[in-house]
Amino acid sequence: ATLSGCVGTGTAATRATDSSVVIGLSAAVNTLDPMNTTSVGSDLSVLSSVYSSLVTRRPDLTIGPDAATSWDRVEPDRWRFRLNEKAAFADGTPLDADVVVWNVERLTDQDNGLRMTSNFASLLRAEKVDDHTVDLVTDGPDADLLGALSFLYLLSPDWTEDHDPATATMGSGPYEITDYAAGGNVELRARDDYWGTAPDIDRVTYRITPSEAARVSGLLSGELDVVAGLDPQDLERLRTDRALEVQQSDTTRMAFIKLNTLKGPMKDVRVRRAVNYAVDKESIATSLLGGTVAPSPGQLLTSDYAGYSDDTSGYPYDPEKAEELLAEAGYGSGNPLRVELTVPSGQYVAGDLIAQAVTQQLSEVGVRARINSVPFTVYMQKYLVDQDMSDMQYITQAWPTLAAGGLYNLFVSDSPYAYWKDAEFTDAVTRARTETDQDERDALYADAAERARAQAPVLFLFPQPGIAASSDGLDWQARPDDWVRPAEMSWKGND
Amino acid sequence: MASATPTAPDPGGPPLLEVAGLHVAFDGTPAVRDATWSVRAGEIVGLVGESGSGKSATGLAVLGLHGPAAEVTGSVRLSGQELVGADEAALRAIRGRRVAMVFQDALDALNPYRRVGDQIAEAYRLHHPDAGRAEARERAVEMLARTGIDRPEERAREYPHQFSGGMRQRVMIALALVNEPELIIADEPTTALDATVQAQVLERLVELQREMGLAVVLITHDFGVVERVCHRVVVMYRGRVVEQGTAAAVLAGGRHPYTRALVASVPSTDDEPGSRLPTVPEVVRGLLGEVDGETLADPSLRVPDGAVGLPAAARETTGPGRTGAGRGTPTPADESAGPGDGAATAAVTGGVDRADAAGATGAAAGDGAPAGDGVSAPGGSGDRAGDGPATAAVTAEGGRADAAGATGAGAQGSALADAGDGGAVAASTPAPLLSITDLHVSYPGRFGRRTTAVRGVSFGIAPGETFGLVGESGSGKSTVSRVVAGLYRPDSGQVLFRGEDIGGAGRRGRRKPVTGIQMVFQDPYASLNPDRTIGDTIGAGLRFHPTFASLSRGKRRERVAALLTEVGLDPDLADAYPGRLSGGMRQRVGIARALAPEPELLIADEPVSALDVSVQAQVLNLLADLQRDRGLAMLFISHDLTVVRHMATRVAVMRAGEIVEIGDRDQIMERPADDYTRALLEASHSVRRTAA
Amino acid sequence: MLRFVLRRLGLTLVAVWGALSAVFLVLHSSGNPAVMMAPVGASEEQIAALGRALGYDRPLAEQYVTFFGDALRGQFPDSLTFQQPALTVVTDRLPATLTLAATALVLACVVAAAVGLWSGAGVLRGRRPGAAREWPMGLVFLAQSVPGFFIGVLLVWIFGVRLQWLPTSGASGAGALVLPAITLACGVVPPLARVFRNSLTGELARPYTRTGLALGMRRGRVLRHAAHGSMLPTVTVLGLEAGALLGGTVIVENVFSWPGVGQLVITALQNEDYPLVLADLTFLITAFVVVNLVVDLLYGVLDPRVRHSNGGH
Amino acid sequence: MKTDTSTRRRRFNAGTAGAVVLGIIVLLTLLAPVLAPHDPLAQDLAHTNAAPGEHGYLLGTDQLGRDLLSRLLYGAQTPLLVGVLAVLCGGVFGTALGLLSGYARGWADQLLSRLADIQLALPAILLALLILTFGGQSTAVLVLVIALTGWPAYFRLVRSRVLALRTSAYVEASRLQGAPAHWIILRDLLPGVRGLIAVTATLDLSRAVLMEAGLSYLGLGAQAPAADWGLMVAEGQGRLLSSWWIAVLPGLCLVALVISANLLGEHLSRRKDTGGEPRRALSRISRTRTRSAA
Ligand SMILES: Nc1ncnc2c1ncn2[C@@H]1O[C@H](COP(=O)(O)OP(=O)(O)OP(=O)(O)O)[C@@H](O)[C@H]1O
Ligand SMILES: Nc1ncnc2c1ncn2[C@@H]1O[C@H](COP(=O)(O)OP(=O)(O)OP(=O)(O)O)[C@@H](O)[C@H]1O
Ligand SMILES: [Mg+2]
Ligand SMILES: [Mg+2]
Repeated sequence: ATLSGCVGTGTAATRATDSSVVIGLSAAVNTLDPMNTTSVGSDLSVLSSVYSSLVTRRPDLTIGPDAATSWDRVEPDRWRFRLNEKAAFADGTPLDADVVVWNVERLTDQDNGLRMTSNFASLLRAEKVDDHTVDLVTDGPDADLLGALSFLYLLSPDWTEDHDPATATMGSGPYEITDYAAGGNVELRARDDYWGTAPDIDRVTYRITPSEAARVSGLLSGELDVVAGLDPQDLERLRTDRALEVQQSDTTRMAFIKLNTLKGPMKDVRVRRAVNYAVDKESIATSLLGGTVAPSPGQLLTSDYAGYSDDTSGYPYDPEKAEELLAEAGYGSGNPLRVELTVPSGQYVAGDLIAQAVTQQLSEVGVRARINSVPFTVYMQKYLVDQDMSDMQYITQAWPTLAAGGLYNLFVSDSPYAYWKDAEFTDAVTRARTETDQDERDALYADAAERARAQAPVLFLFPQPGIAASSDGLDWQARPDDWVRPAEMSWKGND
Repeated sequence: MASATPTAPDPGGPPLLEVAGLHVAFDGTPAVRDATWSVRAGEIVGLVGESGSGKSATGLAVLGLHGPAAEVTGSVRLSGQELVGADEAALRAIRGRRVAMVFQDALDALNPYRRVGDQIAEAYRLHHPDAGRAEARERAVEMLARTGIDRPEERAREYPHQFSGGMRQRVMIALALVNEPELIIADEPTTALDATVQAQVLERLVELQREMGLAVVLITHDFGVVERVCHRVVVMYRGRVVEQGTAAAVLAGGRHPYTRALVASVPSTDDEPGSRLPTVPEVVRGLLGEVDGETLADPSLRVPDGAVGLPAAARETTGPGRTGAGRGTPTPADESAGPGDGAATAAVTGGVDRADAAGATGAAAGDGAPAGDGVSAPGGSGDRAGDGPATAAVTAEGGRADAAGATGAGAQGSALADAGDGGAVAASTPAPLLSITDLHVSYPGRFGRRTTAVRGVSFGIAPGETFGLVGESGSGKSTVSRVVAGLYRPDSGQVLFRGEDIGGAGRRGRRKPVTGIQMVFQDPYASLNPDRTIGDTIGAGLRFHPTFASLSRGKRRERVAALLTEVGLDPDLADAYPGRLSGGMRQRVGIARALAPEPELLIADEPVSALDVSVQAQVLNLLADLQRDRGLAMLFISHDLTVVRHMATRVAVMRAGEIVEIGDRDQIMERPADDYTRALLEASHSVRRTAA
Repeated sequence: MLRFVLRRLGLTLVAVWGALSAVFLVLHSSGNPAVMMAPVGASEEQIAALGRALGYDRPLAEQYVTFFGDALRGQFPDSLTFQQPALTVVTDRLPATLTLAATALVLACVVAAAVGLWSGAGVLRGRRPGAAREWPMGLVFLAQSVPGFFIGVLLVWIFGVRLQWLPTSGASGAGALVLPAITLACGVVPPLARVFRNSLTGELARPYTRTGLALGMRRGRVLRHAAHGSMLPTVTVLGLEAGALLGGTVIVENVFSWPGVGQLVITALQNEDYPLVLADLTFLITAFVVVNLVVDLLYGVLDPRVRHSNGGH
Repeated sequence: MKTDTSTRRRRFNAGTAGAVVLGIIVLLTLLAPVLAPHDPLAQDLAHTNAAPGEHGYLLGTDQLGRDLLSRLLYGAQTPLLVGVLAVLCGGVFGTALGLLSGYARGWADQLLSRLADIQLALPAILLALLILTFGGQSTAVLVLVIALTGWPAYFRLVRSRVLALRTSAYVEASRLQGAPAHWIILRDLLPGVRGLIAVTATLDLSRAVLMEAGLSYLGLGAQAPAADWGLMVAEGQGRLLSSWWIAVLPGLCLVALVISANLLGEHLSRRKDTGGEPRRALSRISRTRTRSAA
């Protein structure tokens, strides 16, 4: 079936006239169940066009309506949503309060083992108020619930009874899937009977193109209209092409090397600081990332987060200082520091290269770092399940709601993600999360940021660069949060 | 045989095919040089010569089938039309239509993947483009019927591998004749066949030749076939036609010395059994003095006047006084046989076979055995000096004392018991050297079944006796020899060697061969390890021998050198690899290897059938000499009755795994009791040596 | 003939059994599969429960038996990455792989036949093997010395990146098939062309060729008969190569992001998606062995000698 | 006459050329520490993706600014080491088993033959992937995996040759002379398969190198930051568009190595009169080449 479709061939010009678009994805769509995946770049980009959620995050990162037309917080732990009365699934089933209740039940039931469940830790249940009104109840005040809800895609309870949502779709979103085979390209068609605003683009092809070179050459040859998550080293080449529009921004994702402060050499804060001094972030950013990003000022957040502190400063590149600190910690030429640096292979933009560059620079101050490149799942298994992170691990982290508390929560003492037990930091973050006063909260977050900088639970690097390119004729605003949604695109001459 | 005798055509008719000044060279090496001969319509011409003399090359060049590597010059005219240099299309029109070929091995020459009928039909349609499929099929079936295939309709639908060798050759003939050509070139059409089958196929070919008025060029190296079938004969040597004429004239008294020598060296029924065969170099030397091969290839060379009787004379001129004194029926011819002439003959090497010309030189072995030890009943070589007296084996049937060569270990004279076809067991006094009773041997077949190769064979061999085993291919001769040698385990039956059961029937595991029995193998090329020196190959027999194992390196080398000398080879060859040895030399090495552990019984399984006629005589002579000198007992296996008759004193005839007849040589040859033996005898027509 | 078929069938089963046992052993020697199968974030108890549910707590021998039972019935646990029955994931990808493999095979056959016939015609005309005129064999030799992934990379570079003639990845449209099929075929042509060429020249050297010429056949006809004769070894190799093609897809599909079974196996291995690895390997191995069985049986059709001999040769 | 000698000389030259190139590669690899202008691991982040000749880098640099020439010089170490060791292991193992199996026959022979069949039923690359993924990656495992997928070639060839030789007249003659089994195996059979093994090993070397490269390409062989040709192709693949040399140069080196081994093997197989058997058996038996070339 994958081979039959010839959509996606032809030029951008012909696609503009028949209103279709070809999007290059770097990873295959693995499942069609929107609640059983957290891959924004692939699975969810496709499925968010097929399913609708209560609210959605707009390109400017604010929350806007989707199936819910309005909402308010009726109690600190109770949110009320009014549903669009026209909202309905493709088979005509209305999208009403019962549907929401059923979906929340499905999500919160741990036995279903859905991957999205962990993003809704605070959500308790949904309660039907009337056919088009529904209340969501949390276990306490949760400022981030709305952001999370933009991930709650709604399935039809009736349809789910006799279909496997992992392999088939029937949603209430603007598009429907016309062609899909596991691992292969995906084709979408705009629904005629969509209850919301009809999208401009009628037909969408997601072409799975894992090879960076193939994505770039696809763009250059006009085979692909849109690609996000490009390698900065290709920027120059892409920019010289007149038929392409290149967009470059920082993402909301911060890249750093996590240090295992619970055991091994990284327990010693001097060593942690030493490795921070030893790495020349600037030159790595300039060479490997094409100067698209600036080194982080010693923070775990990017500037998009609410709670970002303007006051911290990063570790300067100072190998002598690093050697000094290492010597203090008892490492030297006679007793070199040996560490392992784990990288999930091919997972992050330039991740493998950055790891190699870091290793090389560490070796210049006498740290012998061995790179362990493993598949992402294996990496996550060790990191989260086995709680057996190696001394160092390359990672990028973001919190979808862009709240400092969300991301910082990954570093508090009892977080399985943290590998860092620091009372001061944890205390600041915990207090900030329940603090209602904006200034007070920012102050607490600034304390936390300063503490994190000083204690260096990570080797601070830089934000992950976001580079997207699209056909010149296509109107599309690249987003800092990885989403690629055809509903946000249109061909310039077409409207 | 008379039925097959060809009728000579009109001698005055114009030649159908004229070959004149034909030259064929492969990569610059000439294979045929200046050959001139012709065939008239309805005539059968035999093209004879030893291997490599250019017979096939000539035949192929006629139709331009010599292949791209060859350069052909000269002239070949078919009814006046020049064929050398003719274009493909012209040749194609002639091939198969006017001139057809029959090749030697029909299993290969027929397309193995296609039905026999289809192949013949296709051949027909190639030259009858208007003929329909049905017509061609009919034609094919008809041709199969004419060549003597039963149920031709059915068999036309079979594949070549479903036919027996003789049948295949008939199919091949049908294929050649389907377009009714004027001339057939048959390249050794029967060489691979058993004597009896060979006779049938030839007979059919001659019949068809007569019916269809064909001309035939019959390429062969078998003078028996020539005498039986051909009107005229062309003899080739080293690419040259050295002689041509009517078959009778050439066989009776060729004018070229090579022809003479060739005819003389073939064992004949007229020969006295066990006599020394004149070898080609000997004969030539006798006629001309020393000549090299190139001189001998000169077609203008003629047997000098007055040398007419020389082949026989050659037999008497050799060797210092060795006589077959042990024989019960001495004849003049027996007073031949000679070691000691090696040095004298070494010069006659030329193209024949370098060291083969060196006769046996056992006397020079340096072990102190007197040169004349053959005069009396020989006591073996010096190693054996002091071993018991000469003994005689007495065959029960013949009742005639055959003085056999001496054996070692004080063996007693024995009257040998034969369990012949009738199962009659004659009384015997002392034990024979080897005695086999009721031997059954089978080979593993498919699906766990076993095919029986030998069933109920019994015979015995007395010390010093040469026992001949004849039979058609697949009759089980080699199987018997392998069991005796200890290379294969029989299913049941007894193999007693020196009174000890060495057969090991019914026991498990590999049998350990007995060093007292050694073997000379058929294929001299396969039987020597190309990666080991000759000295090493021969010496291994000493290394593992219970008594010689203790010999020092030097002593072993000495013995190897002595053995090489004994078989007529240069002792320096010990350090050479077999790669550069000729077939005859290799066979001598094989014999030396067999002699090294001082066996009492030597098995010779078709020791000469892979060798050229001209070399065959030398090896047979060597074996006969050694057998006599060393007093060896020998199990001599051959499919050729003439050769067996020449070598053996007693003969068993095998067929399909059983012995159909066993007895004294003369009795078998002259008064065969069994039909099969008679058929065999009739088929193995040998040349009468009229020149004697 | 029946015996022949049964024997081959038996050998085939033995081969499948052995191969699957090897897979089983390797997988089980690397620790508790349940750990690998558990979703990310699963707790100790969840892993243990999963292990129990899948029977990994039972004795190895028992697991071995059930493993076979399940494998034969095509029952594998759900894939971890796809959360679907593993076999479904594999069969979903099958059309892509089969299209690619079939195209490559046809391409390879055509090229190999052309190369072989070129050499055969040359031999029939009197050219020596290895002569300059036999340049197609030189190309074959070259193709055999270039790693497949490098051929892929070069093709992408030249035709996709430089010339931009053809798409470099994905499986949409006939155009996308060209480069991967060529790359895959490059691995199969050398053995195929060599065997065909060698057995063709071998057949041409056999006496029946001379018989054909002596009967007045044209060279073309002789070549045809010889080609028929050389089918047997060629088909043997073709069978092995057809099976190997499936293995070859592992790298080619990876280079060209072709969404087939070969890419899947790498993904599955990388993700340590144990059920998927199992299903995928079982499928590939079975396909490989079955192709060879078919070839073995084809022997009988192609060579009358085998047909009549009632068994192997 | 002329054509004959010229053909012979050409073949001879091809074989010699193979040997010479192979020798040069080995030599360069051994001398890499002396010849390499830079440390193959040293990065020059200021000059990444330098084109050949730029900034004083003769063959340019890769994404991390490492000198490509130095990396190429060092890059054959792993393939050659792994290749030679794998060929040795597989060759010795396969030959020994083939000799014993062919000479002794019996149930052990049956068992080993079936084992080889089964080995063949498992496409080599899959087996390698499986073992390397679940059994861990190390040079030793790599060598073992490649040897494991290579031994059936030797085994089958040697065994079938021994089966033919064991009933040959000269082996029977040795038995008649009373030679013990080990003597026959060592003196009669082993020399008979020597040429076969030499040819097979040469061709197997190219197979092993290709397999090592293929596995490194897939990320299961040599690991970054090591300089290894197969790995370098994989690393440079994404940069083909702007910096083709990063992937193409190591690929060409790999091709040179494999071609030279193949040329030598072909040449030997013609000279040793092995009738093309090893080539056939290898292409039949070891799927690696096909797969990695596929
Ligand atoms: N195709 C060939 N290429 C090179 N040399 C050849 C070829 N065919 C024959 N010869 C050589 O030509 C010479 C004559 O060979 P030919 O086959 O004519 O001999 P023959 O008399 O038929 O021998 P035989 O009785 O063994 O068949 C031999 O020396 C042989 O080696
Ligand atoms: N190793 C073997 N395996 C199976 N069958 C065999 C084997 N050797 C011989 N045979 C069969 O045993 C029978 C007797 O063979 P044997 O070699 O003893 O015949 P032979 O008389 O020596 O024939 P030839 O004159 O052709 O040498 C034949 O039918 C043959 O096919
Ligand atoms: Mg001939
Ligand atoms: Mg025999």
